[in-house]
Amino acid sequence: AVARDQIQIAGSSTVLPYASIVAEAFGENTSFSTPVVESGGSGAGRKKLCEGVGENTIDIANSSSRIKQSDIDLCAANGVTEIQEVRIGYDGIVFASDINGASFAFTPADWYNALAAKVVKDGALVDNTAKTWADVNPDLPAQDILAFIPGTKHGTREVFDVKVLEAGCEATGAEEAFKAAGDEKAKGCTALRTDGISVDIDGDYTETLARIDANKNAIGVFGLSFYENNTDKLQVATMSGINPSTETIASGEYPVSRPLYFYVKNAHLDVIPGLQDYIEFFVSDEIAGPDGPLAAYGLVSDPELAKTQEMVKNRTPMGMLN
Amino acid sequence: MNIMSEAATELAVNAQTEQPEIKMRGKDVCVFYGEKQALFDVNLDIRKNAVTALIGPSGCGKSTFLRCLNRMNDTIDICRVSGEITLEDENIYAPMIDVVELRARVGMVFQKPNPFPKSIYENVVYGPRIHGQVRSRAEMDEVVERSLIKAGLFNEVKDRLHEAGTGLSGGQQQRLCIARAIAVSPEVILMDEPCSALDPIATAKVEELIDELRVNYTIVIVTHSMQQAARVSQRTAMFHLGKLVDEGPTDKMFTNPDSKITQDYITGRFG
Amino acid sequence: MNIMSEAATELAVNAQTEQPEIKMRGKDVCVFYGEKQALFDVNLDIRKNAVTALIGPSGCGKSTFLRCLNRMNDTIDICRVSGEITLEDENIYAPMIDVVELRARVGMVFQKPNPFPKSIYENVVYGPRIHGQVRSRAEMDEVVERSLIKAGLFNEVKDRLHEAGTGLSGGQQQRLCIARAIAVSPEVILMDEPCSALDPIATAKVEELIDELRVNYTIVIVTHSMQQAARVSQRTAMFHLGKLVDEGPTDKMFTNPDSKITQDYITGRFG
Amino acid sequence: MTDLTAETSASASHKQNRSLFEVGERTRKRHASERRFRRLGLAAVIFGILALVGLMASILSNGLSSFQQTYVAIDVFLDPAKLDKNGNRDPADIQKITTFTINPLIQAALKKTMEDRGIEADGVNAKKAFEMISKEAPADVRRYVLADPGEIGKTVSFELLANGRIDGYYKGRVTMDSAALDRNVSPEQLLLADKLKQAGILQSRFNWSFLTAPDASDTRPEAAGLGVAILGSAYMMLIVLVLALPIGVAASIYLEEFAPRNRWTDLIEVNISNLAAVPSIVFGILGLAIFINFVGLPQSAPVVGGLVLTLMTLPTIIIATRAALKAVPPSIRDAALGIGASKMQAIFHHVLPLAAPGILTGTIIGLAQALGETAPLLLIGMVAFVREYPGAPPEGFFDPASALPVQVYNWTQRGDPAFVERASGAIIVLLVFLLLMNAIAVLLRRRFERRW
Amino acid sequence: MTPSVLVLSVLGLAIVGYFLGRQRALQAAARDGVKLHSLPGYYGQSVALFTAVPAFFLLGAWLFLQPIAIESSISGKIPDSAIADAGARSLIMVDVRRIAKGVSLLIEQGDVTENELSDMSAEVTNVRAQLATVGVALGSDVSPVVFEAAKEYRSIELSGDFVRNIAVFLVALGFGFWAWARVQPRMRARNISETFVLALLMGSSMVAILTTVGIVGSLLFESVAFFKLYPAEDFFLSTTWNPQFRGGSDLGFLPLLWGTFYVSFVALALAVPIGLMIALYLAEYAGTTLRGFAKPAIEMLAGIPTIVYGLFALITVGPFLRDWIAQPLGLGTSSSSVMTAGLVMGVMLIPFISSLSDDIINAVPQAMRDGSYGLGATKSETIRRVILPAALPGIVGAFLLAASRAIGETMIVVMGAGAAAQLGLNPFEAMTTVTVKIVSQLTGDTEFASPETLVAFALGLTLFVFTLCLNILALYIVRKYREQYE
Ligand SMILES: Nc1ncnc2c1ncn2[C@@H]1O[C@H](COP(=O)(O)OP(=O)(O)OP(=O)(O)O)[C@@H](O)[C@H]1O
Ligand SMILES: Nc1ncnc2c1ncn2[C@@H]1O[C@H](COP(=O)(O)OP(=O)(O)OP(=O)(O)O)[C@@H](O)[C@H]1O
Ligand SMILES: [Mg+2]
Ligand SMILES: [Mg+2]
Repeated sequence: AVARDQIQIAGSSTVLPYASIVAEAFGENTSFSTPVVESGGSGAGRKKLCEGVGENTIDIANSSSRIKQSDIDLCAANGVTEIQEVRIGYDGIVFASDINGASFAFTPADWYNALAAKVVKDGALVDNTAKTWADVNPDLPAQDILAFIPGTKHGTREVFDVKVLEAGCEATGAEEAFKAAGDEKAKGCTALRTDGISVDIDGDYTETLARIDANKNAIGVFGLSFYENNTDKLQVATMSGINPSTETIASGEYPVSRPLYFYVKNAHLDVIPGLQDYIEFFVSDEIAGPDGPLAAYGLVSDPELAKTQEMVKNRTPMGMLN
Repeated sequence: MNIMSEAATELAVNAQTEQPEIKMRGKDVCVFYGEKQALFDVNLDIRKNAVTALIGPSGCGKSTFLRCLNRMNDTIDICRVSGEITLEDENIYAPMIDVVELRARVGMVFQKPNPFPKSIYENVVYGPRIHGQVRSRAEMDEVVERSLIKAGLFNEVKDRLHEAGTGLSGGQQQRLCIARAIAVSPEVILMDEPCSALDPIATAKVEELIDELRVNYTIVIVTHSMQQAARVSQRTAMFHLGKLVDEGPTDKMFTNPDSKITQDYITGRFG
Repeated sequence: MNIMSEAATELAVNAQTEQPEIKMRGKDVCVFYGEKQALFDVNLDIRKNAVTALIGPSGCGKSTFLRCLNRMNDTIDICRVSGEITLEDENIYAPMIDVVELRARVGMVFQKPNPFPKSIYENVVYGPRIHGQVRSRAEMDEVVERSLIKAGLFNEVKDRLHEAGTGLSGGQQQRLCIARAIAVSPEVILMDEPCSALDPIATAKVEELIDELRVNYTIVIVTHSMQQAARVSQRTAMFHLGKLVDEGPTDKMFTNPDSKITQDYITGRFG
Repeated sequence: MTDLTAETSASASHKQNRSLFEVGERTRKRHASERRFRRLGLAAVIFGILALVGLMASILSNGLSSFQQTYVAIDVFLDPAKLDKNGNRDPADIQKITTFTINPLIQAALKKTMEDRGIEADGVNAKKAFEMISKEAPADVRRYVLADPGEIGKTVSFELLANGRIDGYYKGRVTMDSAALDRNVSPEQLLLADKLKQAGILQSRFNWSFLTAPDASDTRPEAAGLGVAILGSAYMMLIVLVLALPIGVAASIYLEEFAPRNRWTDLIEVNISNLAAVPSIVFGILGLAIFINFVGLPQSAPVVGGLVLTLMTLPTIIIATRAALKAVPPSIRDAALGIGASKMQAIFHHVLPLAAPGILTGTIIGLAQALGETAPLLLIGMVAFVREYPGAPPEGFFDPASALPVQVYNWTQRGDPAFVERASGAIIVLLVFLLLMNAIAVLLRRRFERRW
Repeated sequence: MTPSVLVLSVLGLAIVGYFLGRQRALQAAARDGVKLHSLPGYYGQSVALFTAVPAFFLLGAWLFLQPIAIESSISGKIPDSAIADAGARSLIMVDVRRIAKGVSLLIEQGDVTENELSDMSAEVTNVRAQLATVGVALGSDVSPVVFEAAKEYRSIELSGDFVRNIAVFLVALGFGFWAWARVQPRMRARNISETFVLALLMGSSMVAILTTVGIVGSLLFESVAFFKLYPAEDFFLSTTWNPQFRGGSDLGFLPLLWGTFYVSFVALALAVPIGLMIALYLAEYAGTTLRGFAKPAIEMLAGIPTIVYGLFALITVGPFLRDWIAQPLGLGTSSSSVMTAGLVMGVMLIPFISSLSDDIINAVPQAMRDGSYGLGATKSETIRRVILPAALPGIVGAFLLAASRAIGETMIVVMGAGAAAQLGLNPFEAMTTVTVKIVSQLTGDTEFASPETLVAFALGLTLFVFTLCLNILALYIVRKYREQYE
C-alpha cells in the first residue's frame, strides 16, 4: 500500500474552525490534498493520536487544552514517542447577551456571586439566593440571572472555572472561607447552584445563541470568533472593565482566554505527504500572524509565534510536562 | 341420540299443525358482492320458536342469506342488499334502523368458535354489559350462570370461570359462543355451520342444545350435513346457485321434496 | 353425472375381481402431535390405479394419515410417526429415503386451491423444472399442454397461459393444482378434500377428472361428503377417533358395512 | 306498524320488545361515544400529518434559499507580472502562486468594473468593496490559471461568489439594521450591492455548486456544498444495502424457517431486538474498536461507516423480514413441498418473492435510519471537514468522505449564520434522498405485488 | 501471490469445477441411462463448493496462524538487551512487522533489490528515511537487531506464503477432484449444496451474536478501566452527576437513569395514545384513499433526521412551553425541559407505534370482530374491548421498539432537555439522559484515560444490560400472551 495522501487531523471542536480554514488554504495553495479535519473532542483526538504509528492512525491532534501526562504515557506505550506541541494562538472567551437587552460590565466576583452554590455573606458561607444581577452587584441591571455556560465536557468550562469562578472565589473571600471550613483545595469554588439559574450547555455555541434567542434576558458564554460572527445578535460584556478583542487578549489585559494547541506525531512527518509543509504553513505569519485569516476569524495571534515557527522547523519534540 | 332426534321431529310435526307465527321474513332479497350477484330474489319466512335449516351446496349463498338477517353483511364494504327483510314486521334494512339494537335481538354464532381472548366470564358478560343489561356484579354473575346453564356448559366450567375462554376444547368453545349469544337475550339466533369444526361427540352436544333452545328462541342454522339438518330442524330451505329452490317442513323435504334439485342433492347426486 | 358414477362403480367391481396390486401400504401407523396421539395402529393398503376414499368425522385423523403418505407431516415440528409406510415395498420412513424424491412420486393436492402467484404456465412447469424433467422450451411447452389437458383445463386457459394462476376461478385453480401435481408424473396423488371449497359445477368437473386420472395414477382422497366418496372411489376407508374402523370396496361400505360405527356415520346418525 | 309491534311484543314470551325504530337513551349514548372515538382517531391522524407538514414547512422555508446563490460577474486581468514573474509559463512556478497573490488582481478588477460602469461607492473603499466578494474567489481564479496557464496575460470574465452576508441580504437574512450592528458587513456595502445588482454585476441564480462543491471552511459559507457528503452517503448506503440486505434476509430465513425453537434461537431473538435498542453511538464505539483499531481500516472512510451502519440496520431488517416471511401463507410452502420441492427451493422460489414487499419496507426503514445517523460516525472520524472527493468505488470506499447528516451537524455548529440556511438545505437534500429511496421501494413493491 | 489473488484463483478453479462437475453428471446420466438425482447445476455446485470451501478454510486458518507462529519465533530471537531501552517487546514486534512490510514495498517499487537488501544493514543505511519514501512510518530509528529481525521475519513470511499458496492450491485441486470423481447420477448433489446454503444462513444469523459480543467486548475493556478509577458503588448509587476537569468528579448513574426514564415516559405518553389511535383509525375506519396517503405520510416522520426535531424543540417547542405553560403555572422558567424533549420525541415515535400496531391490528382475525358485531357491539366498543386486548401482545412489541428508540435518542434530548443531570419531578425542568452523556463525555475535551471520559463506556454497558433485561421481559410477555387467538 502506498501511504494515504491526505493528512488526518482530529480533536477539539474549538480548534476545528481554525484548522479547517488552514486546511482549506493549504489545499488551495499547494499541490497537496486538503487535510481531513475531524471533530470529536480533544480527549478523543489525543487518544487517537496515541493509538500508535501507522497509516490508519491520525497525524495531528487538535486540542483546546494542554496534553496530559496520561496521554503521553499512552502514546509512549504505543510507540508514539516523539510529539510536537504547537501552540497556535489564544481563544478569547466572552460573555454576551441579547443585542436588544441591557449591557453588562462584569467582574469575576459578580459571576462567582451569581452562580456559585455557596457565597460569603457577612463572613460566613451561605446558600446563594441571588435572583437578579442587581442582587449580586448594585451596578448591574436588575435583570433575572440566567447564565448559559459550557457543559463539563467542554474545555471552555475549565477556563471558565479557573479564570472566572476561582478568581471570583478568591476575590470575594470565599476561597478562604472554604479552606477554613476544611475544603483544602477549595473545591467549593467551582460548585454551581442547581436551581436552574446556571444552565450547562453540552452542545456548541450555536445552541447557546439559540437559547439566548429563546430567553432574551440570559447571558451566554461564547468564543470570541463566534461572537464576532454574530455581532448583530449579541452584545458583549466587559470583564473587569476590559472589552474583549484580539488586541486586549493578546496583550493579556482581558483575563478570560486560553491557548489552543495541536500535537503532531513526528513519526509521520516524512511519511505522510505534505505533513511538514502543513504545520509550517499553519504557523506561518501569513496564516497565524496578526493579519492572517485566523486572526480575522477571531483567533488571538500568539505573540511568541516566531518561537513556534522555529520549533516546527526543527521538529523539536515536546519535553516533559511541567 | 336417535331418540332425541326422533322427538324433535315429532315436535316439529306438532308445531306445523298450529297457526305458524312468522318471526322474520325475507322478501325478494337480492345480494350483490360488487358486481357479482350472490342471492336472487329470495323469499323466505322464518317461523318463531322453530329451527330452520338452510342447506345447499357450497357457495350457493346460505351464509350470505344468514348474514343478511342481522345485517352482518354491513361489515363487508362491497356487499349491497336489496329487497326487504323484516323482524316482526319491521324492515331491518330501513334507513332509520339501529343495527346495534337489531343485532342484540338477532344474535349470531359462527362456523369457527371465536371466543374472545378473555376469561369465560368476560366472554359471556360482554354482550349484556355493552347493552347495559347488567349493572351490578350480582346481576352479571346471574347472567353468566343462567347463560352457561342454558348452553349446557355451566357444570363443565363453573370452577374456572375466570380462565381464558380460548383454553376450552373446540366443542366447549362453540357452546361458550352460544352462551355468549344467549346472554343478551336475543329473539333469534343465527348459526353458520356451528358444528363443522367439531368432533362427533361435541357435535352431538351442540345439536342437543339447539333442540333445547328452540323452546325460547327462533333459530336459523346453516349446515352442510343433511343428517344434521334432518336431526335438528323443523323446517328446511334449500339454496342452489343463489336461489331458494325449495322450502318446507324438514320431514317432507327429506322424504318427498318438491324440486328435482333438492332430491338430487339430498340423495347425493351432487354437492 | 349419474351415468359416470355408475360406470365408475362398475369398473371398481371389475378391478376387485382381478388380482389387486398394492401401491402403498401402511403398517401399524401411529402418529403423535407432541403428547397427543392422532392415529392408532392404522393398517391400510392403497391399491394401484384405484381411488381410495378416506372418510370419517372431523378430527378423526384422515388428513393426518394422508399427509403421512408423502411425509408432508415432516414439516410439523411436533409430529412423530411410528410404524411403517411403504411405497412399492420401500419404507418411506427409512432414514436414507430422500423426501424430495418421495414427494415427486407421491404428489399432493390440498383442500384450498393454492396455485403459486405466478403464471399458469410457470405453475405447471415448476415441478418438472426442479426435478430436471424438462430441459428445452419445447419440452416445457409440451409438459404444460399435456398436464393441462389431462386436468381438463387446457381449453379454458390455453389463451392465457402467461396470466396469473391466481386469477382463475376456484374450480379452475383446483384443477390447475391438479395439473401441477400431474406435471411431475407422480405415481400416487393425494387429495385432501379437494372439492370442499368449490361450487357444485366445479366439483362435478373435478370429480370427473379424478375418475379419468385413475387410469394412470393411484389416488387417495379425503372427503367429508359421503356422496362424493360413493361417486368417485372404488375403495373406502372409514376413520374414527384416530382408528381405522372399516375398509373395503366402496359399494359394500355404503350398502353393507362391517362395523356399526360406519353404518351410523353413513346413515347420518352422527358427524 | 306501531300497532303491530305492540301486538307482537305483547305476545312475546320472555321480554317486551321495542321497535327497532325507537333508539333508546343508552343506545344514543353509545352512538355518541362511537362518534367521539372516531373523531379522536381522525384527530390523531390529523395531528400526525400536521406535525409532518409543520416540520416540512420549517425545513423548506429555512432551506430552500440555499439553492439560490448570488454571484459577482467581473472581468479579471490575469496580470503576468504577478502570476508568472519569470515569464516562462512554467507550471511548476505557477503552482507556487498563492491566493494571497491573486487577491489584489480581483480587487483591482472590481474597482475597474465599478469605474467603467460609473458606480459610485459612497463610503466603501476598495478593500471593503473587495470584501463583498467571497474568499473562495481567489481560489477559483487560481484553479483557472493552473488549469490553463496560457490564459495569463489575458482578461477573463469570471462569475465569482458574493460574500455570504451580501448573499444573505438578498435572501432576507441580513438587513440594513442588522448590518449596522454587524462587524462583517456595513450598510454602505449593502447599498453598493444594490447598485451593483442594478448594473447587472451582481446576479442570483440556481446554485448547482451547493450540490456539487465540497465543504468550505467557516469563513466562506457561500462556497460550502454537499458534493463530498452526497458521495459519502451514497457510498455508505451502497455498502449498507449490499451487506445488510443479504445478511439480514439470510439470517431471517434461518431464524424463521429453519431454526429449531430452543434456547439458542431465543437468545438470538432477544439479541436482535436488543441490538435495535442499543444507542447508535455504541455502534460507533464498536466500529472504532473493531474495524479501525483491530482490522486496521482507514479513518473517515465510507467503508467503515458503511460497516458500522450495516450492523446498526441489521436488526431492523431482520425484524421486518421475519414478519414478512411469517405473513406468507403456509399453503404456498405446502404447495411447493407437495410437488417435491426441497424446503430450500420452496423458500427461495416461492416464499421469498412473496415476502419481498415486506422485506423492502424493512430495508427502507433501516436505510432511512442509517442515512440520517450522525453519532456513530463521530467516533470513526467521518464527522469531519473533508474537501477532497473520494475516488470512484471500490478504492473510493477507502478515501475520506463525510456524509449528509454529518454536514447538517457540522453546519449547525458553525458561527456564521449563513450556515443555518445551508444546514436546512442539506436536510432538504437528505429528505429528497429518502423520498427517492422510498419511491424506488414503492416501484419495486409494485412489481412484486403484481405477481400475487 | 497475495491472498486476494489467491482467493480469486481459487474462485476461478471453483467455477471451472462447476462446469466440469455439471458436465460429468450429464455424461454419466446419458451413458448409464439413469435419471439424475438432482438438477445438473447442483452437481456443478457441489464440485465448486468442495473446491472452494476447504481451500478458503485453510487459507483463513493460515492467515490467522502464520503471523502468530512467525511472531513467536522471531520475538524469541530478539535479545532482551535490545528491548530494555526501547519499550515493550510487543512494540518492537510492531516495528519489525512494519519494517518487513516496508521492505517488501521497497522491493516491489524497485527501489531496492533482494540482493541489496541482504547486504543492507541498519548501521549503514537510514532505514527509517528510506521506508518513509514508501509511506511506512516508524516511531524511531531502526536498531540493527530489529532490522535483522525484520529481514528474517520477511524471509520466513515469504516462504510461509509460498508454502501457503501451494497448500491452498493443492487442497482446492484435491477436494475439487475428489468431488468431481465422486459425481455420479445417484449422488445427492442438491442436498450437499443445500446443506452449504443452510450453513451460510446460519452463519448470517450469527452476525447478531457477534455484534453483541463485539459491543460488550469493546465496552467492557474500558469499563473495567473506569471501575478501577472510580468506585462502582458510587457510580451505581450516587445521586449526583457532576464531572470536573481536575478530578474529584461525582459520576452518579441514577440522575441519568431517571432522566432517561422520565423523558422516555413523556415521549411514550404522547406517542402511544396518538400512535395507537392513528393505527386504529387507519385500520378500522379509514377508507383506502386516506389510508394510502396517511400511512406513508406518517411514516415519513420516522425518516426525518433527529437533528431537525432537535432544532424544532430548541427553537419552537421549548419557548412555547415555557411561555404558555411553565411560567404561568409557576413551574419554572427553563425553555429546555423534560417536557420539551419528551413531546418532540413523542412526535418522532408516533410512526413506530402506529405502523407496527396497524399491522398487528390488521392481523387480529376477522372472526373476533364478527363475534363482537354479532352481539350488537358498536365499532368503538369492539375496538376497545376486543381488538385492543387481542392485539395487546403485538402492541407491547411496538411499544418496546419505540421505548428502545426513546432510550437511544440523543439529538432531541441534547437540544430539548438540556444537559443538566438531576433527579427531579418537575417536568418543566431541564434533565438529561444516559445516551446524551455517553456522547458528550466521549467527545469532550477531558483526557481520555480519566474517569470522566471512561464513564461513557460504563454508561453504555449499563444501558446495554438494562435494555437487554427489558427485551427479555418483553419476550417473556409476548410469549405468555401470544396465541390466545389463532
Ligand atoms: N366477501 C365476499 N366477497 C365477494 N364474494 C363473496 C363474498 N362472500 C361470499 N361471496 C360469494 O357469494 C357467493 C355465496 O357465498 P356464501 O358464503 O353465501 O356461500 P355458502 O352457501 O355459505 O357456501 P359455504 O357452504 O361454502 O359456506 C359465493 O359465490 C361466494 O364466492
Ligand atoms: N398440527 C397439529 N398440531 C397438533 N394437533 C394436530 C395438528 N394437526 C392435527 N392435529 C390433531 O390431530 C387430530 C387429527 O387431525 P386431522 O387433521 O388429521 O383430522 P381430519 O380427519 O383431517 O379432520 P377434518 O375433517 O376436520 O380435516 C385432531 O385431533 C387434530 O386436533
Ligand atoms: Mg358459508
Ligand atoms: Mg382434514
